[in-house]
Amino acid sequence: MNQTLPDKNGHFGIFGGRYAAETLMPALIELEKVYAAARKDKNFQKEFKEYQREYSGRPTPLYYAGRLSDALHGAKIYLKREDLNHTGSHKINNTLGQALLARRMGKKKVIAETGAGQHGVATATVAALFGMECKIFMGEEDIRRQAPNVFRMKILGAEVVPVKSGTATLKDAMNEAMRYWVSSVRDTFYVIGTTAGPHPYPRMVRDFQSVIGRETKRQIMKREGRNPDVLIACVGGGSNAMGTFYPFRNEKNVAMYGVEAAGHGLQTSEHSASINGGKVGVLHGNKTYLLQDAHGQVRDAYSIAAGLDYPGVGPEHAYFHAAKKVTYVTATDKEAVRAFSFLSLQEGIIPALESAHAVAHAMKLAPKMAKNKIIVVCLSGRGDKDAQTIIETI
Amino acid sequence: MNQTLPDKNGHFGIFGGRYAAETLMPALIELEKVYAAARKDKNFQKEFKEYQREYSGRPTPLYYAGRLSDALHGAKIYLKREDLNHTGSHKINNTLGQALLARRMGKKKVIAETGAGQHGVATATVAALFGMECKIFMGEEDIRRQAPNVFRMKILGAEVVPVKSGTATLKDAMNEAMRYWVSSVRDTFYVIGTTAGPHPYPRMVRDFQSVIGRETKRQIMKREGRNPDVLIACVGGGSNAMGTFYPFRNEKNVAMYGVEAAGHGLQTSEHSASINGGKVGVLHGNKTYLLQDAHGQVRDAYSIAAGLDYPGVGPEHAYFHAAKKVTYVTATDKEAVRAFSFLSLQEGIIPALESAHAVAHAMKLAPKMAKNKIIVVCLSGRGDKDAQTIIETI
Amino acid sequence: MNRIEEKFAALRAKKEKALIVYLTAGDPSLNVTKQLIFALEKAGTDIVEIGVPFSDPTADGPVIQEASQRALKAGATLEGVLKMVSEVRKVSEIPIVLFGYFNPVFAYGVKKFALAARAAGVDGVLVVDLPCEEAAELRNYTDKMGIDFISLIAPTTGKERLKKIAANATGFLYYISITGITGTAAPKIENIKSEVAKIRNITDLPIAVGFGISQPRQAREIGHFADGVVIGSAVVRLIDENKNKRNLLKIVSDYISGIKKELR
Amino acid sequence: MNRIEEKFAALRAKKEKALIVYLTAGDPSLNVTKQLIFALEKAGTDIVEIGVPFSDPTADGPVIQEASQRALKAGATLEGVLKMVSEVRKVSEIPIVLFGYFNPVFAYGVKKFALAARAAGVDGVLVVDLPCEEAAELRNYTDKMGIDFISLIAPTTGKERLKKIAANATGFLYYISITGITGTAAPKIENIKSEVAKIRNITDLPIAVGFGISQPRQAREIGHFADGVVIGSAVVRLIDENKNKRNLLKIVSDYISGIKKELR
Ligand SMILES: Cc1ncc(COP(=O)(O)O)c(C=O)c1O
Ligand SMILES: Cc1ncc(COP(=O)(O)O)c(C=O)c1O
Repeated sequence: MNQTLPDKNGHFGIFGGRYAAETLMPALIELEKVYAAARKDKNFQKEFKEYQREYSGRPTPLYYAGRLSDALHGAKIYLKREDLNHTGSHKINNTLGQALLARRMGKKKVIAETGAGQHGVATATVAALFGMECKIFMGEEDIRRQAPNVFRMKILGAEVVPVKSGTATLKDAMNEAMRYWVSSVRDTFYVIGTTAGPHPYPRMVRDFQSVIGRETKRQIMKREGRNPDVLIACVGGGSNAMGTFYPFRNEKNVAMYGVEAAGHGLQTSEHSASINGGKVGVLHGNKTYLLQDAHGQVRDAYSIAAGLDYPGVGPEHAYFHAAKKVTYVTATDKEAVRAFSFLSLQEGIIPALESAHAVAHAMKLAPKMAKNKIIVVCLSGRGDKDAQTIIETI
Repeated sequence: MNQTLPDKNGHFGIFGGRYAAETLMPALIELEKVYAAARKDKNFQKEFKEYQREYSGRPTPLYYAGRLSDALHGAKIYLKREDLNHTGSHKINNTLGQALLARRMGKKKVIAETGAGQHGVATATVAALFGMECKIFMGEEDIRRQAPNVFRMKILGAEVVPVKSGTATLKDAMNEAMRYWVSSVRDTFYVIGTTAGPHPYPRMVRDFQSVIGRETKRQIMKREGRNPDVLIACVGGGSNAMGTFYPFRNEKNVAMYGVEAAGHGLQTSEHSASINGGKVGVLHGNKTYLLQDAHGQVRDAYSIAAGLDYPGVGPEHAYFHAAKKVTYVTATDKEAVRAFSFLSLQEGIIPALESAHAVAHAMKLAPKMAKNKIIVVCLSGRGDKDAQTIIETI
Repeated sequence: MNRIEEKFAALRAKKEKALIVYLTAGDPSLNVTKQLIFALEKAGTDIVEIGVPFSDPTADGPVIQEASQRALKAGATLEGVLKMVSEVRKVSEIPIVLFGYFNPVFAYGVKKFALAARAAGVDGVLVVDLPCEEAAELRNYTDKMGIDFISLIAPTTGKERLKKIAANATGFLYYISITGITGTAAPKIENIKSEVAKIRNITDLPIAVGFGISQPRQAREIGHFADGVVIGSAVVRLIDENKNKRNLLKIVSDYISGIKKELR
Repeated sequence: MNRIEEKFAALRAKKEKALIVYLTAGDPSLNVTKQLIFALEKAGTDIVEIGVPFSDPTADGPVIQEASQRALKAGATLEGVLKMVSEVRKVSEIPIVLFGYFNPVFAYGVKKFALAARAAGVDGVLVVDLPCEEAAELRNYTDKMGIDFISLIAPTTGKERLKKIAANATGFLYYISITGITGTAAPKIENIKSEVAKIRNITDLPIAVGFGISQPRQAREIGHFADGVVIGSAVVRLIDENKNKRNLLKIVSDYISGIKKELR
């Protein structure tokens, strides 16, 4: 596998790139330069690591889920506990990195889009931490559905900007954030929440999230003396999955599964499975798999997990799919809800509904594997935010 | 200071003891014995540590709150990040320990009382983890106020038993749990949530929570090469405070502050300051400071922080107070709310309203201290659960 | 010889078993409680247990919990209860045991309590949350005043512990017939019988059995092997249900005499 | 020489400045759009920009966003837009630029698009999210078809970048007069003037200025130094507000001729 992807224009094979308005291009190019310098800057890396350790609580544990494994009568299942991060998901890995970059660039204002509110909270958090002004764009429909996260953002001093356009969910919030950024690009840093957006975001977010996979590698080696046989992560935009997979990309014999949200089923129009149910297209600055109609109009995504409810997917995932490096599968709402309950009851760990999609796939694979095989599931976040939804569902 | 407290009957000076119904006494004595053996058992300790590390995410960071410290123009403030524990507070330190003991005793059922729901969630969590049946007693009024935690407990498979008696809050939930325990003591383990209850609970909970102070000691030594000048923790029943203070009890020059909830003010009857506003008495199995009327009837406690809303306090705190080892101060609702917001805005860390009481005291002390002085605040939990309350308040 | 000892001696002579009746003092009022005591005595009650209401009665079931709440609302205090006892004592020699939780006594002051209880004519105390390990705190004063310290034995109490409790007990031993709180479950007679036999083996004190007894038949069966039975929640409930009736005293008396009949 | 080049040459000869008008195709219907184009031409429009509606127009303000939504709801597709253009082309030689986002073109197929656009009579394309770095993907086909690739210059575009863009530009350069999205802010004439001068220094291509221009006075002032002005949101809003009126075409024509007057 080519180690030097993306290329200098941000392409992963035919995917990725920088399909952005001219007004933004200079900012994207500057960001790319600043980031390239920061990446090589020991002080930047050191400070980043310190915040990860002392603020966010890294390393997160790699927990052997004994009762879950026993109940499934198959492979050993380990959970990479991103739910234990400050703010409750892997999102902070990325927002910390981007906020440090923003500070380095002298930006005093940050903006972000959010769906479930996890990335919004993670951004509002680092904005408070570094004393930056913060605006979070969020669909009106999501504001209604995810009130607790809205409260958290406000408490953290962020302004939550309701987005009424389109279907008033994540895609529209991202549209609106980009529009706002076009108007404010001189003094504002846009903190994108996943491995999507125009170059250099997919690469930057991948790098910031790769701490998940690097730690996993070290931890499983210490614990089991070898690599896992299987890695599983849910794929919304793809940041937790990319963070998990990337450090293993050149390992042989590690099967990697990205789990997309099949919502009410791939055969319906209500899902978020961009790779399994979409076609290649261009949205939000990059070329990737998209849910779209025959005319290139982007379709609304649907998933019970608000954080997976996005019609695109990070371009590097599109590339991994094309290169058959990662297998992209799906889990329905129903399967995710079942996995949510099952993990809660077996291990006392309430997963985010997003992460429950990954658990659901582990529940399919584990019983077919021998007991000495090892599965690592990225538990991207905690499910407190979803408790109400689940109680209403079951 | 006497190292061997409590004495064999669980007394800390005149405090503590085992004021329990005869039906429970044999179980308490057995528990004491089993615990004494477990304490010395390397395997028990090893397993406990493993769960702390791999399940709960310990050690929790000791985070230097730079912006908070700067804003207060005084001492350096460090936060001991118990909010990063699995389930969101220090409560799990204790429930893990007790659940391991329950397993050792062959008990398949656990019960617990809860007010805010944090201890209930932490108990339901370990019950799921070890495959035990779980009943959580919770006042009807609290069930209404703390719906999200009720959902979490149910998702974890626990039965939440509504308590209608008395004022339908924490005190009554504990009464009801004790009643249920009287009827089920042969096969049921009662997981008490704080350093209260009859001996051996106060001691056991202290030991399980002391990991907070032990880690703090090691971490501050590594970071600053010396002990902190000041330790601050909020005091409900007193478990996070005891866990923080205990390992420092024999250190010279470490001033320790336990912060009680003054609610609407000590001069009103609406507070939870058992030490600062109560008298010695006997409740829930131990002798300690209690909010009570002239006739020994226990008064209702009040605090905006549901987890501090308890009319008693752990007996060892009563002892530390009498021995002038720890200074017990108070913070009002208003001060706690201000600290809640201030920390959120300065550091991007939303504290539990309980923990905000400790932060409030740090805000009073820090400005009066020199810049080279060190304060450690125990941030006992995260404030997600309180976001709604605060948004309604401010 | 105090009134409790005398009572058991007299009953033994008559081959009768003791009927011990519990009332929550002050429910519905201390005055009615006093009337009830007189009526109970007439109906054949041998010993009366007067419950001192407490805000947090953790060993009691709903019936007595609610009675305590009502009594507290109606203004009952330990001081008031002692005063009421002293009024009873002016006209009656029925043995009186104060039953309750430690905190009201502690708040009153243990020494002051012992003196006042003796002066009022209290014969014994039963403090639910004062097991033998903690009892000295009160007994240091009450023992000296000749007030019996009634000890509880539970189904969970093991042999060694039983010995220890019995060795220090005075008045009578109170065997808790269920693993549970007051007034919630029906006791199993066979189990109680064998437990009482075990206790009998190691003590000469009278043994009373209580918790969950409400029917004449239960009283009769327990009376076959124990020295007394305690009726609690059943009476408290009866009082509550009929407190507004003019013939409250008669209703309670009829019920009690019906029980007592089985113990003769 | 294609229609755009010809148009600018003719205008230059007349010492006039170009009036470029943007319409969202299909709002309220493709048929009305066609009528509007004819009316616009009569009213003095020199070049028409036909917006191909897209579900996610991230560079557009509310007016054009909503117009796109309405057009999509009314069934507009790229295919339909091309058909409409070919119908216009049957009777008119007005230069036509397709304005839009890349995904509908990509979904249609870039090669197929280039052929169809040429066949329909499209003169230029302006793809908002196809900066010079990504442009080859489309230009590999459209350039060969003689379709101009209209490039945008933003206030944020630096000098080096400007040179690069200008070097590859065809048709005309489109200077974005505000740091923002369409139709949201009033441009500052002084700033635009100096920026246009900078662009003029490095290219001979005509320079049009757009985004946020709605008033005749603005058009006149910009016309003093630029080669054309683009009116977008203002017309789209006017159409929406009057779409149910019988004299829609007249209202729009009156507005447009009022602007054009300032550019002569
Ligand atoms: C817990 C959690 N997991 C996963 C996701 C999906 O994002 P990504 O695919 O970028 O990891 C989200 C998004 O909000 C999330 O909150
Ligand atoms: C976060 C938090 N802190 C503190 C407390 C108070 O308990 P303790 O005094 O035992 O630490 C609670 C109780 O629920 C709590 O949830």
